[in-house]
Amino acid sequence: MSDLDQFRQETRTWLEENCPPTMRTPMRSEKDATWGGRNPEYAHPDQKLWLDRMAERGWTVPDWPTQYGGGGLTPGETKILREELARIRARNPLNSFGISMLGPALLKYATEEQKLEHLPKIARGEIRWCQGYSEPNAGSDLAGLQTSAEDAGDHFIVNGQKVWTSYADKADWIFCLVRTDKSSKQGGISFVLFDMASEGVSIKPILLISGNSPFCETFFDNVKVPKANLVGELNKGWDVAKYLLGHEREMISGMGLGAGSDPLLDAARKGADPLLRAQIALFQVRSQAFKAMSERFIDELKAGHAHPAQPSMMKYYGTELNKTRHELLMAAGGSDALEWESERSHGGAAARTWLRTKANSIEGGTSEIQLNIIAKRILDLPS
Amino acid sequence: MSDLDQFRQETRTWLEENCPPTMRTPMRSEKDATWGGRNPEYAHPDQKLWLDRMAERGWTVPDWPTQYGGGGLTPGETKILREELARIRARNPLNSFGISMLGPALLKYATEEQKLEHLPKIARGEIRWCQGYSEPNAGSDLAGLQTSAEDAGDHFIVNGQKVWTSYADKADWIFCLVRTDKSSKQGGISFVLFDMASEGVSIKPILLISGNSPFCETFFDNVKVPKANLVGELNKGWDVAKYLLGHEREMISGMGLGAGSDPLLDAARKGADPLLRAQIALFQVRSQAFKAMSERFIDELKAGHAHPAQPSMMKYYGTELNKTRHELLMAAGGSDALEWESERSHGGAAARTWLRTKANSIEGGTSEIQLNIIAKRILDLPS
Amino acid sequence: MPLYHTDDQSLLRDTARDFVAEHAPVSHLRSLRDANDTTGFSRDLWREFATLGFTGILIPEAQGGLGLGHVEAGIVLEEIGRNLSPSPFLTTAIAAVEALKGTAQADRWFPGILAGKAVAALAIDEGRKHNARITLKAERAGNGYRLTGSKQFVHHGHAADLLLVAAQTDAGTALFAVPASATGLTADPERLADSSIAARLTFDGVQVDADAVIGEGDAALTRLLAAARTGASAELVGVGGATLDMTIGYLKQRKQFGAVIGSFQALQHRAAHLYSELEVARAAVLKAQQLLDTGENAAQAVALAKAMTGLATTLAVQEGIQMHGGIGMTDEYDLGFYMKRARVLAELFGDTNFHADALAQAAGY
Amino acid sequence: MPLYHTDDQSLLRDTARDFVAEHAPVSHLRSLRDANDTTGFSRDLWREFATLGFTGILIPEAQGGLGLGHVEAGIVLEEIGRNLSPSPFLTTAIAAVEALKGTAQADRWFPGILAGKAVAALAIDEGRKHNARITLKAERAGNGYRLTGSKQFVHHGHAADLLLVAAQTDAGTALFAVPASATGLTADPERLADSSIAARLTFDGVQVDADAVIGEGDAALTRLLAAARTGASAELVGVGGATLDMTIGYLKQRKQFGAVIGSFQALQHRAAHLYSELEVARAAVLKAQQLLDTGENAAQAVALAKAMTGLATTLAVQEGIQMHGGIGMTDEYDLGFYMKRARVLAELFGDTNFHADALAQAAGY
Repeated sequence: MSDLDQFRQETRTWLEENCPPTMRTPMRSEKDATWGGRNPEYAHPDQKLWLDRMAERGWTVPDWPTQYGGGGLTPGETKILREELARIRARNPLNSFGISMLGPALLKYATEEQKLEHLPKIARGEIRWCQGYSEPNAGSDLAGLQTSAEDAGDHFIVNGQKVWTSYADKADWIFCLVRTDKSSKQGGISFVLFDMASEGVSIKPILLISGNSPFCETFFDNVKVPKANLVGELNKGWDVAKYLLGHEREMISGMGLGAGSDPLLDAARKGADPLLRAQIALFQVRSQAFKAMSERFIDELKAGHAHPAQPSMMKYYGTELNKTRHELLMAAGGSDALEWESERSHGGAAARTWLRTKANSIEGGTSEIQLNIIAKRILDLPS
Repeated sequence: MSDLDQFRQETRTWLEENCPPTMRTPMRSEKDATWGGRNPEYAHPDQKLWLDRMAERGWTVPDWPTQYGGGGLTPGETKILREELARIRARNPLNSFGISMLGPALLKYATEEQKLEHLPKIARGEIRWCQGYSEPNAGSDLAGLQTSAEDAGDHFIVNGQKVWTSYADKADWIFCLVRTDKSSKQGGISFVLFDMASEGVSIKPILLISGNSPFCETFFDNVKVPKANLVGELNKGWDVAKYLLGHEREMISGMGLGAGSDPLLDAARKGADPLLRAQIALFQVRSQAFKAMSERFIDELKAGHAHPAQPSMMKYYGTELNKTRHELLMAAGGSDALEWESERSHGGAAARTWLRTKANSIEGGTSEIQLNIIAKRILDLPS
Repeated sequence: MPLYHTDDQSLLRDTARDFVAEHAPVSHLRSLRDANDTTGFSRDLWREFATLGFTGILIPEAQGGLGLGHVEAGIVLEEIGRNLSPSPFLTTAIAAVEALKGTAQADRWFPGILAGKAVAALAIDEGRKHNARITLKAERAGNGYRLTGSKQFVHHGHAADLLLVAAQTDAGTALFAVPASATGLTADPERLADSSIAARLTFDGVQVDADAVIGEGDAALTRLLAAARTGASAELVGVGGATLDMTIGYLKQRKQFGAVIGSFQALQHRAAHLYSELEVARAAVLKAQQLLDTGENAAQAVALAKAMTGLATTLAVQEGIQMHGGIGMTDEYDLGFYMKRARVLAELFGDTNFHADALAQAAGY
Repeated sequence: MPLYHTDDQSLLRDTARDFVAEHAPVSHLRSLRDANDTTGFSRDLWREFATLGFTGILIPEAQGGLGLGHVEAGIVLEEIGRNLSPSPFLTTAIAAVEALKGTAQADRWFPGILAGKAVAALAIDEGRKHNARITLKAERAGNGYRLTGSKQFVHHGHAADLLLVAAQTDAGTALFAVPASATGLTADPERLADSSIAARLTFDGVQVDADAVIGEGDAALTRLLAAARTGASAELVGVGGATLDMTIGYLKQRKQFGAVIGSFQALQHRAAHLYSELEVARAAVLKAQQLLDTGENAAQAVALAKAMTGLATTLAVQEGIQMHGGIGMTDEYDLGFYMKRARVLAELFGDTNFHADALAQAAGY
């Protein structure tokens, strides 16, 4: 038996013993997701159990080095672990922007002290992070950002405002782009980390058209940020941000991939009019082909073959697919799917999710921005 | 009985008596079209008969004034004539760029002498015209045109090259944009007419992907053009050209409207797979709605309500529809429609027409140019 | 008849536009929603519609109405669409009036409608998708009928005075005018995504007189649906048009990368394409309205109008949200309301696919 | 297996790319067409394919081939697609070899294929659209069968040595290996839009031995079609990829309005979208090839590959022509050839709609 076969066997056995049966059932709503943090919310106590057991082995972040709380697995082992988790339909033990976005950037750009300080807490779900990029006048155009960080000796004084901060009202720390030099545009931006409990931070959730408030406006009024919390070089935060945006894009593009049983196919099987059936059938061609593309992309990424701008393609295609998927689901659902509050409709789940997906192609860099990037960086078209 | 009712009755009677039965059958190919000119080609002698009878009454151009060879009909009468022609499925007595493009421009910009000289010959199909706009380096961007007309006293000396000249090899005269001032871009262009039999004119048909050659390259080598043939003011040819392009766009957009029995519906009735049927059904929604739009556009045009840039919308939408129509026809035709030379396929009619339609959204101003015009002139979006 | 509005119709449009924009702008819908209003519309506004004569727009002059047609009704509906005004106008003044016209029930209901008091609702759908299958049973009983079955997606069904109910009798389809007060009828109001309220209705042996039948066979239902669908199409044109205007306005004002985003060619081309789709849809709607008014066979033109407006306005709200970016996603901004209303209207009385399929069947494929 | 080419496969791609671009570029197709060649491909080129081992790419090493798989075959096919090289490679070295492999007929035909002499053609379609209905009749007669019926869209059908024929026996579908020399078989060659030649075949009581049956039931035909469809998909990826490259090249060079047109954002976005579709299609094809090679159930991946490449490459040629403007419409320029070939390949062995429908049926709707 090869080492990998043995690893698979051991992993399977361990998961059988340690993944609670409740954590192998589909999530009913967003509330079933585990986000950790200082004030964690668990809809079921097994969520905590499952998180702790996985974190214990470093398997919330299987491919991170063990000294930072990771599992130290090879790419091959990591893939097997993911396959085995998928096999038993295990829920994600920990949803975390720390894992999906900040972690990779810290691994690349942070000092050893910063890594040891932050990564293990991310891995164990002890600190929940949010991202401070967008500002009222800097949406697609991040270079226009104005939140300032003034040098005050051993710390910065941060003033300004962010918008579209995902779950800022639930986050413990923020990774944040601030302007440290007003004379240049992209050159004068730095990447800093700070505690959301710092004096001068205030938060206002934004009510969305879906009726939910996953995003906030976040205000900074003379917030003190130790210089030790600067990641990467001063005025070079743009590099960190770009690197990290690549990871955000990958994550969002994953939404094009329906996991487990597919509600759209279920709807089609229940009977759709012939034109809707045709639309679903053609949608499925793109959707399934994108699944293959995602496999390919991950494989190429691991092998270092992927074009550095390929995440933009994935983000563009995946989010557009997801929007189409929910348009089709609404068409299949008819007037049932239009109910907004009834129990029958699970509080308007279909319609609210449909509306939520409209942001997919806006957040994390709009589709237009991704197309610009593809045109310029992959196709080499001129400005 | 109202005057119009009476006109309808008289028209109906006259058409019954004068439109030969052969001219009420569908055209089998492009060869059945009547173009007139110095060396007219008639696939059937009735074509000439039908042309002469209609020209006699001025009904090849029913709404032109009688002194220029027109019928002098009111808009209401013109509409009735067209309806009665459609009722008996009469063929067009005369296809002519002189009627559809040059005529309206002459009516608006030409001197009385020019009108009396050219319009009656157009109306009677005695002179066949072609259009000299595009040049190798001035496709969408007409302002970049280089064919020069130098002042030589009572005439110009024209030198240069045109491309995409429709049927230049069959035309008797050309209406042509030439540069009369190199110092300004759009300001230095003039609109002139000249005989294609003039010394120094040579023509090379362009073989297209459809296997046909409806377009030519046209070369001018010191061609003498009398100054009396200048239409409109010197250096103001751009105004004439724009006015005329509007008419060209209308004509091309008409292609979105399938006349008579619809081959696409026939194909669908013969049986299409469920997805193709769905595509045809959705196409038909746009296609039929565009029919309504065409009615509306013509009505608004007549009433002077139409936005001056609306022809761009019509051209854009109609040509894109026509391309889609032929994609669907090819899908319906399957491998039968791919045959290129066989008798069974009428010499590859389906495939050749399909390929021909690809030029619809290029000639007469590309779709991109039309969208630019709509965005700027109708939606008032900034440059 | 030329395919544009006459001078009189343009005048009506100006009146309607001013009135609706002043009395029932989007903020009106928003305030009803935020107050968790359970009627779904303002009865005061409905009376004001009556004062202007709008509620009698299709009612013959001899019966006290304006005696106008579907073109004029559509002009009012387009403004309702532009402002997302919650109103029983479509179900009551258009569909119900069209169905009641010339029947014995007209005398009973027209006065209330003319006064802006009576409200009608349309009980047609029985499943999540609109279709031609009617299973609600109307059995002969006493000197009338007993109705048993259920309906859904009935706008104003809980607040209406009159329900127009499609039912199945021994002889085939029939359309019934049922007073909301009838015994055995329960209405279960549900708020929809667009803040409108539609009811699920249960008919538990609802007894009605014989004269409740306002039409037998498909004809009456077809006439009602033609009016309702054409009306919904006009409203969709309003929703789409306002969305386009709002979006173009934003494109001219929002700056990114040092330029107004409306100067970016990719957005310009998409906006121009959207404009084209909406213009084409508008023409299809006017065509259907005119044919209804001249009494010609309008069936295909109506299906076409509903199918095409569904396509065009859906594109409008999708492009509107995307071009606005984040701000369009906020509840505070009005655009989301347009997206929600567009979705409901697109579904109402058959969506694009339903009508495109119907057209295909009518064309013999 | 990771979803990208191994180093060996990349090496093969370089070899194939250089060879095909040098020996069979578009000018090769053009010259065959202009000479009104009646074979449809160059037999010399076919022998050169053999010299490189390409004709034996799927033939097991034990039988003298390279013993490679569909990934490798697809690499060669993509280059054929990029250059529009007329070749019996797909029908012979891929589909026929896959169908003959392991049958008694392999020994008879493989040597000729390895030598670049034998050419095979696939006689499947009976109507204008590819579908699962086979009506060509194979009746028991003597110690074999008698075939009666007709086929169409048979590439190389008039020039082939071997025909693989799908037929209906008493027991169900069967696949026959029929020598082209068989009595009663007539081939009517037709030039298609892309200058390829496909035959209409008539089987007028064609007598074959019992060992002409190379597979009974659907399995053999399914295997042949899976190979053929995956191959056509790979070729489509090549056609689409070359079209994109040509178009991007043109966008960088053509000037209008004082700027390179590739700097216009609307065109950039469309080009970027097209790139995305082609990348996704490429992934779907590689997935199907790998599954065929590992012997897993590839049916859905194959249908997906053919459906997706049909979409992506059709978009590529449409956008390619439009972005080129007039020059793309000229016969002198190569782009039109790509549009024509894309259309033929999209139709071959089932178009996007056919396969999307099949996938829907397989998914239970």
